Amino acid sequence: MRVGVFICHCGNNIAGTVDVQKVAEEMRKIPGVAYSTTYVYTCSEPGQNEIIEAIKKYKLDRVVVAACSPRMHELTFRKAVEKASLNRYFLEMANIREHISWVGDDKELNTQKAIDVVRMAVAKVMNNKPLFSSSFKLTKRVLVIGGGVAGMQAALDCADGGLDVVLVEKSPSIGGMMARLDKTFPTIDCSICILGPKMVDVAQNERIKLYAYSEIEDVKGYIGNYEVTIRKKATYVDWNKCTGCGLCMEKCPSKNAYDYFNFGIAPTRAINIPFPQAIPKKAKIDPNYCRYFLKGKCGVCAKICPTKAIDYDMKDELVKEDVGAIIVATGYSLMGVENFPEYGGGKYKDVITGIQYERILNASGPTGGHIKRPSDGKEPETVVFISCCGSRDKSVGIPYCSNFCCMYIAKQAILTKDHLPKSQSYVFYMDIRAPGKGYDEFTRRAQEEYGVRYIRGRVSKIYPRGEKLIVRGADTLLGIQVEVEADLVVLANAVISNPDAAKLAEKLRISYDTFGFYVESHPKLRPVETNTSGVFLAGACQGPKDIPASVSQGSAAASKVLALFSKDVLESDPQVSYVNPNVCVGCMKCVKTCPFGAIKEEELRDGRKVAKVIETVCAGCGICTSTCPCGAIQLQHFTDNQILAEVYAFASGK
Amino acid sequence: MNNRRYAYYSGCSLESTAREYNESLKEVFRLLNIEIKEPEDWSCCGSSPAHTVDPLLACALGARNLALVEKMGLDVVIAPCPSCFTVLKRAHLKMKKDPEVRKKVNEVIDEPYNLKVSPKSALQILYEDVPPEKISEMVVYEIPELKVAPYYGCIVTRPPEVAEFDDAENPISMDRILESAGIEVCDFPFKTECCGAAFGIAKKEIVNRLSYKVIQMAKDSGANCIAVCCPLCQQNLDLRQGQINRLMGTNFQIPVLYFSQLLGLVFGISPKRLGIDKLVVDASWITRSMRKAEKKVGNKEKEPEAEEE
Amino acid sequence: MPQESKKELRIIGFLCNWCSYGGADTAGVSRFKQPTDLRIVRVPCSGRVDPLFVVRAFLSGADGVLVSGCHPRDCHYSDGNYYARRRLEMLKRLLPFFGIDDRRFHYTWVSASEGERWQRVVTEFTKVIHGLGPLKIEEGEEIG
Amino acid sequence: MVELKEKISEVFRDTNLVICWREGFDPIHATPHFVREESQIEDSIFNLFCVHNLCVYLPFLKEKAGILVKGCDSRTLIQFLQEGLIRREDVVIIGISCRGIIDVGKLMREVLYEAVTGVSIDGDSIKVKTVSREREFQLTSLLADKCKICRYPNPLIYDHLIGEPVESKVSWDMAYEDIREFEKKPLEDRLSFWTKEIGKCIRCYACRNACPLCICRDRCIAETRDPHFTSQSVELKEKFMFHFIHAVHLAGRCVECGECERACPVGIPVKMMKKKINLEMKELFDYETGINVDDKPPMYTFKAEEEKIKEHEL
Repeated sequence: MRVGVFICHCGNNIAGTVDVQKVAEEMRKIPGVAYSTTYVYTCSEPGQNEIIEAIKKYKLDRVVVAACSPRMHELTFRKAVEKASLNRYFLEMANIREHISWVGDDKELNTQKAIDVVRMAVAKVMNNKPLFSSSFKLTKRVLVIGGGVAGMQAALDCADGGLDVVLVEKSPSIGGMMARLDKTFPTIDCSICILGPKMVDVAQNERIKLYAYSEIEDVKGYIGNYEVTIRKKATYVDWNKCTGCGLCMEKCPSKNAYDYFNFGIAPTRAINIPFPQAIPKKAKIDPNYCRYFLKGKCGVCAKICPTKAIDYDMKDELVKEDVGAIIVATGYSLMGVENFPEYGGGKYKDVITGIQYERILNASGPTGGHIKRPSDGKEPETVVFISCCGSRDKSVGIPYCSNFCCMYIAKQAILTKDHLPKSQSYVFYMDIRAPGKGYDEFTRRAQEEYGVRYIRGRVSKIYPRGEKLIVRGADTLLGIQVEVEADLVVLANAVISNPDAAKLAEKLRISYDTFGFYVESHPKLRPVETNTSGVFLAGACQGPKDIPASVSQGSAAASKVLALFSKDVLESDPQVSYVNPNVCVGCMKCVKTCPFGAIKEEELRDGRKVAKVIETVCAGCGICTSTCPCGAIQLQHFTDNQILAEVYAFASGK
Repeated sequence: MNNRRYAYYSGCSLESTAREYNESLKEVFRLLNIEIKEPEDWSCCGSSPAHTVDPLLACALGARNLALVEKMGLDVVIAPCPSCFTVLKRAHLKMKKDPEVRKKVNEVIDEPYNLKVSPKSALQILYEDVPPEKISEMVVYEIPELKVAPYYGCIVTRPPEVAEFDDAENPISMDRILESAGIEVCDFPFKTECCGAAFGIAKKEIVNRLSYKVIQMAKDSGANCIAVCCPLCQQNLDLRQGQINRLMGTNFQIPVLYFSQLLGLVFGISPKRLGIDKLVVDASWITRSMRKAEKKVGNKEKEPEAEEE
Repeated sequence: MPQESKKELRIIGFLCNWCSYGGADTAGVSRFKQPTDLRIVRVPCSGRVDPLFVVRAFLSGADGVLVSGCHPRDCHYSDGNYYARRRLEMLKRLLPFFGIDDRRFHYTWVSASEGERWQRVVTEFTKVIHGLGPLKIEEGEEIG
Repeated sequence: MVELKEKISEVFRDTNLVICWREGFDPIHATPHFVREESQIEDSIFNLFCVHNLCVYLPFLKEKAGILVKGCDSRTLIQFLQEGLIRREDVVIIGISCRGIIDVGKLMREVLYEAVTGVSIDGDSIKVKTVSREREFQLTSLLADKCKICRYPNPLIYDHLIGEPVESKVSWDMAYEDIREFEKKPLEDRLSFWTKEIGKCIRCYACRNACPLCICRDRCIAETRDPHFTSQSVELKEKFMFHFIHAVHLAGRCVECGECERACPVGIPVKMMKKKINLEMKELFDYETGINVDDKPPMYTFKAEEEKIKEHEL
């Protein structure tokens, strides 16, 4: 075995506090080390060439580079050794910069530490084995989960790029949150007017297969080859027959159904089409309110339906789709008003949330776009907006900012003034966060042109006095307590993750944070990738986001998928587990603990049952290796022997 | 049914200014078969003064009493006074969280406290351990004219990490207990507003203004009586009502009763035993308007207890 | 402390690649100074850490062993640290039964962004090990 | 005995193999007995010397079998089933309620290792005849230690049951008192205790071979030394390593049948280490090995929120 050791000075970054010459010298003493040297910048082109030349000249078969973190340059050096015709897995890195030279001042101790760490890397590399990727075919179809603006954008971009798209939307219509908005900031564009055409595009695009009112039941497989089971939830209306005429909705005698689209601001019918621009524009029965389901008789809709589309016996249906990549664009939820008892949320009818107010402002909303407060239908004169309801409030467990509330409050305050010129709006805020293009100007317009009064402070309590609501809060700029007599109070309630976000994440095997938002691969440089290859993120499922950010991410995720699908075959990462069937005793504990279902039982010709790794599914965590009692299953490149070699090398340090 | 035994830590106020709270609560517990036992040789919890002087002292005073309860072999202590409750609960939680504190405190007190007791307020016991039907069963009188504003005060539910009971900002336990006893409760927005507490000693006017708001809101909410669960709240709202009227130019005549007194009344305990006559603002109209409950649920054999004297 | 006495003890750390190894990198990039005793082994996941690695390290001469992974719920492999938590907790409770002070073995969670936390963990743990001194497991009397 | 043989015949008709006991080379040693022919049934016995946990043979058997289990042994079966090492339909269980077994070592010491020629049991006493004399002992004085703290004298799983149910008054705390007592010793004493005990180990692997849950058998890493967790050296640290391997691999799996300790030729209290882990498994996961078929061994599962595992502060 001929190991070459290359110690990097990293200019003065390493050489300043580590005696690199001494480290190189010490390494020469290790049996099996054929060459040991230092270089000022090993990652530079001449530095890499030095390695390549040395491999050829000294016939090196293993290489250790002691430099910065492998998280930084492992790939660089792997490619370098590969250029010298060495298998890329014959490279190990010792991190003597981030873990040594940058965190210790004592040169002597740093040098000793570096010697140990490089020796450990040498010990490991001697146990390395050449590994080879295998290639596999991929299905060039993409699944987009979520039909909000981010998911629609992703679906449309993928379809434009020539891909077949499966779009799954949980609710009866695509459109998401944006379809519920009245106007968008800072341009005061009509939201549905700009979104509607996109929705129609989705419906008409031949490459997009839309599953509305459907959810992801199960995801099997791996990048390039997923098998997705989709649950088409029962709508009790045959959508092939339904023309969306709306006759059923008109005649339905159950008039008190909860209106999910309008966030319960007014009731709807038990059979309904969520909103006029819905895509697909089809009716659906809510069995929680339908008299036929509750009392067993009614059947008005069935009688009246001109196409006989009503089917009370409809059941959920499971369908399977094969795809090669998945874009998750499941969006967000909002904290319910009942979470704010100190504001009388849920108790006082005129304390509503921002999205509910959006529906009141909207011409196709329950009030036809006339601002009427829910309790008595009167036009409010004084409207109070409270920002950060739940957001940035550790006491409710939400330390983060909900991103867009400052902006929509300004917008709603402006619209209020437009609708009711005599009205006066107040905004209680913590900070005004308006960093987007044209955003700050917009919030200033609200204050300067529309006379919205911004009060910097929190609201402690809301209580009724007669028909009014008294909003009591602090004005921290004046240092006084203030009370505002309001007719209507709008809470900018916190953005939270979907209640079933964690469940979906587990099906997709992607990570999510404490708040249920999905975690991207790198916060700066890989914003739409996840750590599960083949699964991408778009929009607010990753964290609160406004429309332009969501749309950008939708396009970004689509471009990632298009890039992925530009190849005809994919290369697998060979750092996966491998079972030695001669050692395996078939206890199958690895099968039980594998988080990816990547290990299965296999019967050998002699009838013995052993474990077998499905290489393409294995993610390389190594839980199986630490589970296996007899060492039969080994995670390649992090085998027991490789790690033990490091431990023994560590122990030989003194 | 509920035959649990609880330790009962009355605390100083209930032995003096709030005797009617003590008496009425004991009567109510007796009728509900809630067995209570006072720890022997209990001492003052330290209330607000202790923790403003020395946190260790505050913790030790609480822990000493909890240790006594532990010795009795009981795992729940009822502390009806919210201040006592908070002090005991805080001592318990602090010692549970921080082994250092536990060590220090156990060094100062006679016998170590081993964290085996949960302090609870009287409200919590009646809300969580007594089924509402059981309260309803005991009702023998109704008071149709009565409309009560349930006033919890600052600390019985706050801070939530100490109280670990009910909603901190919009508690409902007292509402529900009174409702199950057939007493009409109004929607009262100032349930947890501050009455001014002990500030009355230093700056009477502040208490008067704060308590005024509470009483005014009770009146605006349509209540003709305020129910409380804290001796200090009771004192500020009842004893100082005259002061408030003078300062604010109002003419409040709203009786302020402990919720246990109200329960006692409808359970048929004599007003005298319940200390109704000890109230400053006259509450006699309440006793006068009592009448036999029409719809009596269960418990037929129980008759209203005879009036004393 | 080691800087004063220059006497190091043998501490080995098993760090998961995705969180804690990154956290140690972050600490380095931020120049958060740490005692020098620790030697780090990179593993893909804390779930890869066989409790027997820890035992082996002690028996081979380690005075302290540190394992650090992603915070629960944040595992790159979704469940690895959950397994690690159970197995390492078992080991932590087993070690003192054999007379090895359980403070010599610490397992914790440090994310890639928690450079400061990593500095604290290393500093505190090194302090603990120096407080305990070297681990001695010596040959007993030979039996006939 | 008649009942035993009847049951064995009944099961044999169904399985063609019944694993039971027969008398060994002397009256105080029983030996495992594989009944493969009807005629062998006659030799089967059950007495105070049927010490072996016969389940050890099951996981690698390629055929359906009947098996005799005492209460303690039955836990092994449940553990096997939990781990999927055997299939329930492949085994017909004849359970035996057990009053305890004799610790042959104790008996041998009492009779000064003289050859035993006859044994007769009468109620609570046992008469032992050796070549030179006859002695009588109280049964309890010769019972195996594990039987004195037995909580499961009756099989927890069986298809056929032999014998009257036996009542156990042993509580969990009583069964683990020895561990708790040992843990009261200072750390140094514990280390020196194990240094002395494990120092005796000759690495014969008898404990491992006797263990029904040591499923690696010949592929045991202590023996194959690949992966390199330990070397073949007999220095103290390697002996420690072997015992740690054994203990850690049995974490949440050991059913405390005590076969390891019985098999150890040098008398190392091997079972103590496993009992310690079992104590922690109960404390941490409210899990007891070999009790419910539907339980999951705690090392092979997890909860996102572990109620009992607190983060450790430095």
